Amino acid sequence: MKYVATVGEHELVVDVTGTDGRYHIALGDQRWDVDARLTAQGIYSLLVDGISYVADVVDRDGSCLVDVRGELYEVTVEEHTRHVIRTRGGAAGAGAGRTLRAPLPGKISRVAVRPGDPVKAGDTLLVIEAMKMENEFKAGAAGTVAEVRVQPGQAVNAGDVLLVMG
Amino acid sequence: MKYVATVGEHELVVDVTGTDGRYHIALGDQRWDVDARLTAQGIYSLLVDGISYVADVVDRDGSCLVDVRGELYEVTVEEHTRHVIRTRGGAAGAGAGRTLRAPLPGKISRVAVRPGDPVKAGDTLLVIEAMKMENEFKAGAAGTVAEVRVQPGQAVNAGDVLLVMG
Amino acid sequence: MKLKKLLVANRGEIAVRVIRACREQGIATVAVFSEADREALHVQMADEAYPIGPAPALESYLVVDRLVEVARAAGADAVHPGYGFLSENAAFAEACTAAGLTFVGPPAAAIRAMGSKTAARKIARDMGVPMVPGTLDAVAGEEAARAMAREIGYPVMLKAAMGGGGKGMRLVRREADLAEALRSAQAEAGAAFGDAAVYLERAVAEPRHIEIQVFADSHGEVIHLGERECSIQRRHQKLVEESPSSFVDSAMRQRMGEAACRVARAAGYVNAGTVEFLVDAERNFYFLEMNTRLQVEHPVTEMVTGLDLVAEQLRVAAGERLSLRQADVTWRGWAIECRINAEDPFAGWMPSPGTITGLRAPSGPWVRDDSGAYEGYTVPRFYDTLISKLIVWGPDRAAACERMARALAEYRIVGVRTTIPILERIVAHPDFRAGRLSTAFLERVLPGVQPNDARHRDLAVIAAVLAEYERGRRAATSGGQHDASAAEWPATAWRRAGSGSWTGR
Amino acid sequence: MKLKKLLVANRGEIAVRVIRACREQGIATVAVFSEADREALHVQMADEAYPIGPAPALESYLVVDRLVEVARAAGADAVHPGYGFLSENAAFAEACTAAGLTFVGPPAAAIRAMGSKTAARKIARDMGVPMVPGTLDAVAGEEAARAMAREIGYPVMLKAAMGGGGKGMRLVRREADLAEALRSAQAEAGAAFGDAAVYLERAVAEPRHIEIQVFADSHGEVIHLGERECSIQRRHQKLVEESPSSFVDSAMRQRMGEAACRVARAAGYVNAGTVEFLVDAERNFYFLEMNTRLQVEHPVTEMVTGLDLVAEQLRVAAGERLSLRQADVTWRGWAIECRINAEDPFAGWMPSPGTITGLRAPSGPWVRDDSGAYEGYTVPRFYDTLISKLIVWGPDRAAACERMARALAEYRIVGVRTTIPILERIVAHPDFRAGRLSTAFLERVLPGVQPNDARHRDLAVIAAVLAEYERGRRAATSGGQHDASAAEWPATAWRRAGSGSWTGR
Repeated sequence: MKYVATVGEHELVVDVTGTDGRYHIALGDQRWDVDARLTAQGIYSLLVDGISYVADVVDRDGSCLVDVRGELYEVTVEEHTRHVIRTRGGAAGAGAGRTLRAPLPGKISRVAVRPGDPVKAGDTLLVIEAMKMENEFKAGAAGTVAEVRVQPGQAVNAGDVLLVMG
Repeated sequence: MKYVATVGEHELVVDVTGTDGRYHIALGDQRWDVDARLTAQGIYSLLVDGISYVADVVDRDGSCLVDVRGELYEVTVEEHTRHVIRTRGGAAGAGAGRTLRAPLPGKISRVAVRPGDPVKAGDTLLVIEAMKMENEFKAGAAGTVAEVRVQPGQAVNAGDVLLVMG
Repeated sequence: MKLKKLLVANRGEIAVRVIRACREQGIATVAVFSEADREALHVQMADEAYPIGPAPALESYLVVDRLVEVARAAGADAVHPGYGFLSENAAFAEACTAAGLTFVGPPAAAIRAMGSKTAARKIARDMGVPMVPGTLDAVAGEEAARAMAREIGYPVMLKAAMGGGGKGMRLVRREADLAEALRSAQAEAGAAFGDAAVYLERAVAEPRHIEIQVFADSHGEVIHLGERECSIQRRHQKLVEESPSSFVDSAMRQRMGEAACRVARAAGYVNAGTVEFLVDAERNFYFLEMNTRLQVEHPVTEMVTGLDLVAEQLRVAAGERLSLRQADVTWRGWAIECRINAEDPFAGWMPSPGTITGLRAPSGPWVRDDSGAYEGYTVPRFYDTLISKLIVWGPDRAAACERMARALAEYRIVGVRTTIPILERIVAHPDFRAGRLSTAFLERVLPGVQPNDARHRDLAVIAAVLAEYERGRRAATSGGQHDASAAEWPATAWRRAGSGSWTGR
Repeated sequence: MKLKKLLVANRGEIAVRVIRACREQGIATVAVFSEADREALHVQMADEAYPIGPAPALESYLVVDRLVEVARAAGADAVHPGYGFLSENAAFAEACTAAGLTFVGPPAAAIRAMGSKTAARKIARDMGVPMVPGTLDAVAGEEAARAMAREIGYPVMLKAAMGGGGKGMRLVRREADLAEALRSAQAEAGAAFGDAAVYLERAVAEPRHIEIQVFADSHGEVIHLGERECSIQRRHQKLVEESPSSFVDSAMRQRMGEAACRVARAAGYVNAGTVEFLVDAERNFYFLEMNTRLQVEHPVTEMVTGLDLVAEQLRVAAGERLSLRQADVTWRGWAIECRINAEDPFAGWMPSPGTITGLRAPSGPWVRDDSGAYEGYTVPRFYDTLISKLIVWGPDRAAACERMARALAEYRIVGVRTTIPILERIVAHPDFRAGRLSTAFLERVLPGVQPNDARHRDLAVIAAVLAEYERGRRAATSGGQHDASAAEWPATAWRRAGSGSWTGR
């Protein structure tokens, strides 16, 4: 079975065969024999050439988060053929523009910008109050505010679009 | 919903209504309001008139084993109508005779009796070696050995019939 | 009189901690819970548990009358406030006393005296305890603040007059930032303490935060149990604490301890309290504030002194004398505590509420986990993010550091982001190992910290791909449809759906 | 020379314990596992892990050559044997040394000298250490045994000459039982140690079992770390241990300690060892045997002395001097250990292997859980039943007892039967609280012990009925079919089916 895994900027083609906890893996030009067991929900034990790893793997909106030996990796795995089809269109693969979504549920405690405002990197856009802390959101890059979809006092859920940059 | 619960020699009729973790229970002539949650596999949190109990409930061949505040109860629960049908036959409800079954997997290390042997309560019948300990099985009451289905050195699985008393 | 039944007016790990102490003292326990906490660990561990309202603390854990009413109805004779919530609320202490309930904490008067940081600073000054220069009263407004800041000189620190736990606290480096900082500090203070008053003091450069644990009984005896080093902070909230402090020698310990006891005596203090100091590079210490409650980080003091502080609180509240005098206090070895919070240290400490689908806590020699969580527990989004406190003891600091590194590596919390990865990096940092600590440590270290250094990238990819591979195989065998959650985490999916109750509501 | 990489020739909680110590010492670890242990905790915690054969220990954990070969191939420079298995096998120690591997334990000669209980008794006699009257050599046969027993007088004790851990041990009250007891003792000894030889000694009436922890370095220094009280036993296997013993005062501790050190010196002993004594009602102590390895119950000594025995073993094995002298040994407070075994105490201690579907270990102040299990772990039926050791510390015995009671009540292990309920009853028993202990304690107490006293019967019924009720409701909503395991414990069912691997094989 062939997959495309994306981690950071790296896109890797991975080929997997095997069963019953024992697998043969081709990653780029490397070959691995892996003894892998799911010992508990999301907690995997892997033996690779005798080296013992425990990896936590959690699904997280589409991609998955892997914790191995205290290192965190965000990995997106896609079936190879599906990947090819999706990316043939090229632009289709691009992101949905610079929208700021609520990363967690909370209450908008302050909105610092209005539509049309020019902002530079580091400017405060808005503040969400959640779990008794004020979480400030700053602009990652310069630009202009296109839309503001929330107002102070409003409750938001994770994933809600808060504002859109031009 | 009506059930018959058997614990030790006691047979209790229990009537349950309710949903979403909140239940009304009629047990004999008592009435209970119970807030019950499954907080983890087999670990239940129950609030009864403000008293907080944690009960572990495990299925164990038919009946279930309940551990509450360090006390262990073996409870058999049966749907009321089913119970009525089953017990109307009377004898049908009786056990399958006095057969000694292996309670765990192991190796027969010694058989102390032969078919036809008379035994009195406390006599050693046979010994199973499991988990590095010799586990001796003694007769619970006087009787005669009808069949011996195993021999020394033989491996047995949990539930295997070892011998039958007349 | 001996306490018979105690209501714990709190939640989370500290409620569990108090319940454990009560059980060991033979005192029955009454838990309270908001609608968000029915399945919380403290509810399961207490002898009794009663609902006190909706999820928001303002409608449950902070409603004085309801708590007193529940305590009365349950036949409790004492109340332990834990930390946070109403623990430093004089009115609550008075309400308990008025209802005939023993409040496990200082007298209301002492809470009031120290509750206002500005009033506390006056007491400290009168006791001849050194202080950081700043306003003795809350700042009137933007103008006054600007003027005062100019007089003191930047950088300055804004602090909530009724504050604690770093809430409503802001470091201001230049005048341009003052207005904005004042506004947000006041907003946070108002939200957290129902009082927006903030005061202003000179910010000490790269200070250490070192506090003294004091204990007083109702018979006039006041002792100290040595210091705790709490310099590793983020957003003015402590993250790593230890006792003793490698910065404090026995002479300095004695001076700080005596100063702390003077403040406690002046405040007519009884029960456990903590006097916080700032310490500058020249080992000068300045009075910061007194916390009139049990500290989050009390366990490190317990591990080195061998004294159970909560048990001692219960004895003292029952009118007994302190179980030891100053001369009897001995210290053995070194203890470190790390706070495990449901936050994403690589995303600006963003809170990360949610269900803990996998949990393996470390254990073994001299490892202690004071936790409010269990596998399957859902961290609610309504309260602070503390999941657990990991405490280790060792014969010396080096051994304690090695043990903490080992324990952090063992700790597995799956389903929510936690501070564990950043704690591992802190404990491994040469400056930390060398004891070169300051409240600026984290700001200095953080920028260089990455979620990973790509060392195990291939393995991470393999794990992720194998998970997908097996998911597909199972989906295929189970009738073609490709449902990750159903195929892979049935129990979780189900638990999430049913939010822990038995039916999918 | 400092150890760099160590192979742990063991499994379960002790393998985990050694791995933790190595990690804290900066020593890399190599685990080994049988086919039954691929998913064991020690495999997951080690840096490296290699298979060594089929499930039966005789084909894996007891195969000397394979272990040495794996250690060599992995580039290890040391081997820790743990307890049990090859820990007291002189040939294994020699094989390690011959392969250039540091054996973390005594020299082969010392193991041999003490390995034969009969030889050990001769040494003790020569050192003028009191002994229980009995045979100095193994009994030749049934006739010889009968004659010797008559001479000594009943009741007599049969013990495996190469024994340990109570295996091959039988108490014989009257001559009629001697033949049968001898046969089964020899059978058990043969199976457990590959040597059926047993010897015979006078059975002391209601004795206490008290042992002394000794530690010797390769520079001739020998010290003792005080006693452990191990009188609570079932089938001659320890169940509850504590340190210190309420039966031993400092004078007696010194006498026993010196006797133990004499035996150790006479045996040319190095590293950690334990000298076991029987103590009668008049406080006379008799040499029983010396265990030339780390004891299961070593943690209680660690908690009161503050010394990490495994870390000390590693240092001593590396040729370092003991980190402290006799005069430096101090004891603080009281420690108790309870052994959590997968056994049914209400069914003749029947082993209860299987999958642990739910696990919540206790924690909090001064509670230590040395475990080899995790939620979802399957206890194999091939090895001993020890799941975990629960250790608590308190300032005095009463506090330690209260803490242990609290910790046991918190401990939840669902899916297999355990010794927890019986341990709760032991710790609550007035004789235990009063320190009235003897190896006969359990036999005296057990008959009266019931799985329950019906106090919570109604609640148990309600819980069971509600489980069935919800099972039915879910079955109804999920398409009528009534499948308990699928409806209620999907993850377990799946895990069981897949025995932990990703696919149902």
